[in-house]
Amino acid sequence: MTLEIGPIVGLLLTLFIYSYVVYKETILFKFATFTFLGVSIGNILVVATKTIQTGVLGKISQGEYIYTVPLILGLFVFTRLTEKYKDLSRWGIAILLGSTIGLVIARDTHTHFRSLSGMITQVISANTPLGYLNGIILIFGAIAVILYFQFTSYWDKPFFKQLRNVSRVFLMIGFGAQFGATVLTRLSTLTARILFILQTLGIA
Amino acid sequence: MSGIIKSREIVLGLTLLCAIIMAVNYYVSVQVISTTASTIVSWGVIISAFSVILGAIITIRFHLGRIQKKRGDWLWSIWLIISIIVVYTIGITFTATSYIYQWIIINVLSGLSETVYSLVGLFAITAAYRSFRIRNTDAGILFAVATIVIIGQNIPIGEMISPVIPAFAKWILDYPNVAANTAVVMAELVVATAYSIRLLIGRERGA
Amino acid sequence: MFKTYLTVPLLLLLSYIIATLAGAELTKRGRLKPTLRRLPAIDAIEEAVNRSTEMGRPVHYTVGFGGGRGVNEPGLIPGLGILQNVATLCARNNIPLIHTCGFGELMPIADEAIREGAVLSGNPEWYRPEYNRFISQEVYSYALGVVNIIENEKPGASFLIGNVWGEALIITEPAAAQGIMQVSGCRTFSAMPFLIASCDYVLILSEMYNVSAYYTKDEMLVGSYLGTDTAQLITVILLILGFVLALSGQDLFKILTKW
Amino acid sequence: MVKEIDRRIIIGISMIIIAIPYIFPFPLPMKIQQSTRDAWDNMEIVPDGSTILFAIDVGLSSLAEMKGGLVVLGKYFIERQFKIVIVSFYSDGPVIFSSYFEPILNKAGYKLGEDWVNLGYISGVGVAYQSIATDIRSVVQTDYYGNQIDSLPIMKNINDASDFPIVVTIDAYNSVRDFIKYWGTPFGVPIVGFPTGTCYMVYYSDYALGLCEGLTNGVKGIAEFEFITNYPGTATAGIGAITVANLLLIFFVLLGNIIYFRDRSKKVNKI
Repeated sequence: MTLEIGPIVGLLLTLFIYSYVVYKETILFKFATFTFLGVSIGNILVVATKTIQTGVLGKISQGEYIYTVPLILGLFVFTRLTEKYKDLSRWGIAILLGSTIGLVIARDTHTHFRSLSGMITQVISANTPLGYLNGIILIFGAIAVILYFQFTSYWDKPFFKQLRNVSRVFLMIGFGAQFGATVLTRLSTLTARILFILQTLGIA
Repeated sequence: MSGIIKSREIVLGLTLLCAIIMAVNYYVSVQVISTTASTIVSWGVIISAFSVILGAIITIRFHLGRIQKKRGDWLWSIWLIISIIVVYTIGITFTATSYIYQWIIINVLSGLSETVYSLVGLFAITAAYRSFRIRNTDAGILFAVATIVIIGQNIPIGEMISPVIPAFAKWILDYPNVAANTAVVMAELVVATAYSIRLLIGRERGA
Repeated sequence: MFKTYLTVPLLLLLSYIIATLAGAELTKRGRLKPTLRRLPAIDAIEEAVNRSTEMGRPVHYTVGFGGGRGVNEPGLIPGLGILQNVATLCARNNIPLIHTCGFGELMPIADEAIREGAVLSGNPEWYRPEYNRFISQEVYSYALGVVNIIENEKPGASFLIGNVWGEALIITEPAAAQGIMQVSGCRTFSAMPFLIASCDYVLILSEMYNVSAYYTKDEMLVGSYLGTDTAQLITVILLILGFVLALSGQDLFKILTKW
Repeated sequence: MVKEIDRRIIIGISMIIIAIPYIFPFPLPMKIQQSTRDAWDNMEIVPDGSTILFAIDVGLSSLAEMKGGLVVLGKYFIERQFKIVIVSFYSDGPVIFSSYFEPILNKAGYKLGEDWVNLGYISGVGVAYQSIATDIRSVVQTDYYGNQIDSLPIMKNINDASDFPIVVTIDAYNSVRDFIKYWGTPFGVPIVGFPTGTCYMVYYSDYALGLCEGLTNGVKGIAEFEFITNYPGTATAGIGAITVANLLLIFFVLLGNIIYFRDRSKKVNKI
């Protein structure tokens, strides 16, 4: 029984959403979007509750009392909802933000170093004239694009202004490739949905 | 008491301390530091779970306010609150792995999010006709490259016409595209580092 | 103990940090006097607002949804900075501004930015709370809500600057089809091509910071950007050195790792 | 100005055209791209029966594109008898796992605790990647179903990144790049990513510069992977429609611009 209802519910909701295309914000569209928002918030809450149950309460009940500290800091996050004590929420956020920044800046420079190294390897491993040309394009393009993002005019020589035209070409090539890739993603979600409609109706 | 609560220095100091411990831990291998670092990390995981809940509560509070003042789409807000409560109750009482919860996820949540997402696909097609204009050289290069990448890499049409097209698309991806992409990441990294530093010394407007 | 293979990455990081701090400090003390580059987009923003004034239509501004990551996202801050300036321009020309919000947390912060912009223009009476509108907490219903506003209220100019992901296309498409002048910008590489394809002026990635800082004229901020520029030059020099050595068959980065 | 064709007409026509290949399928050639080949090669060199990390970092909204990838990876892992440690850094992960991936494992007779374990969702983005890389037990002590992980045989000798010969991630957010930062760069663990098309291009430079070992290009890459592993599925079936949709988009861009430039040149002539 439920097996048959499922896809039909899905199909109806799909058509409700697509009703936007036919006539803007209909009642059906609003019903579907608010249901969507409600169910997704409900789901997020279920997942987060589970994380806290197993990650904190479970550990404290096993005698690892050190975890009361993050529990309290976590509860402090909710003081954001009050006017008087909202600054307390910053304590927990400070740990989260600080550790993220610390993790990111150390790792990012190392990864950045590895990609610099990867670019040079491309030049070294070249053994044909075309390979060298490709290497030059790679290095020169990267330099041009990095210099595109100069904020102040302190180092900004007239030569850089000329270079920026070249940088834009490289940037546009990058964006063009990204455009092609993003379109693939967008269209594949669309085709999958059309397939779903066809399958539920029993055509494909 | 309220002095301690509001003290910006304590918060900044805590942020800076955590940042330094995490960064130093990456460069050295000392037992004490790595234990401290992994404790901080596990605390961070817990605190972030609470902030996820905070986000949900802020939304719920907003809609409750609308219901109270009967403003805007307040009837829809009631529906929203009802659906949150229903899903949450089912998820907690029957657990997230139960059949009924899975049914809701597969047929309602998954179906709706795929559909809403696929609207962007529809908009991409209308936008292609109505608003993607080759106004200048920049847009011209962008569309030329996009066409080559689509035909050469994303769909098998390119190789049906000539094997040169996929090879050319791959060359574009491998050299000019990688140059631009990597350089952007590097430039962004430097900007982000500066931003983090300003945040750590308390000179950036943050929320 | 210290992981020796990380010496150079560490030095690289330290050089970035020192460059930022030194740039900020020296500018504050007045030793260096850097100025920010004036990008064509700054003129474009003014032109868009002026054109809207001539047509007697409101200006629309939104900072995007950005995956719903809330107000702590770095991309949002320059977006709000530019919002404040657009509010100043609107208040000066006395035309309405519509700011659309994707999540509740943003409302008070955006409100403050608009109000401050009005004060800076010398026309604080211009401010109205209804200029700031909440749309929806879900990304695509937010985007479609913005589309409705663009199609029904027909603004003379539309800005999408801030933290933009997949919603970029939906928001810019109807405005472009109606011929509304658009200026946009974001930090997301994958949203950029759609902005370039359908907007009149685009702030490419970090250029957004440049424009935002241009308006604030905070010495310390400008100084730290001088540090950023210097740090970019360090990367460029490393690449050039590596390339020159590579031509003679040596791998600079291998040498540095062993060092 | 472009003569306004109603959005509804454009969309209606497009949907009908896209539906055609599903109703009347036609064959298309399949050429394997180098990045997909690399992804496969890197998984092939892992010995049969190894314990691997599989990260499910797609949201429900991207599932339409990535569902095929989940299925084919499941079948491939079973063929190679890999023991699978599943983790999610995105909140939809556990739900997707139990709805779409677990049935495949159950069907093949994989046993919870012996052949696979689901560590569930770990919040905190970068912090979470780091915690799993250095000490799994500091953040996870029970699996998604509440079993103590120390009681599960599969987790016996597993506690950090160096215990895994490979990481496979199916990804719609930033997972591949985060794995590079927190796993690849410090620990040298090979990373194979199955990202969406959008993310593929973002990570392509990392792949080209050797920071990650293999990548597939969205649904096209999954179709290629289905072809290599010989498990044709939804991605292969969808290629026809995707080809048509992409061509349609290019056609509309060209048409729109031709009309635009024609109208503009007419205006110029009048002046």
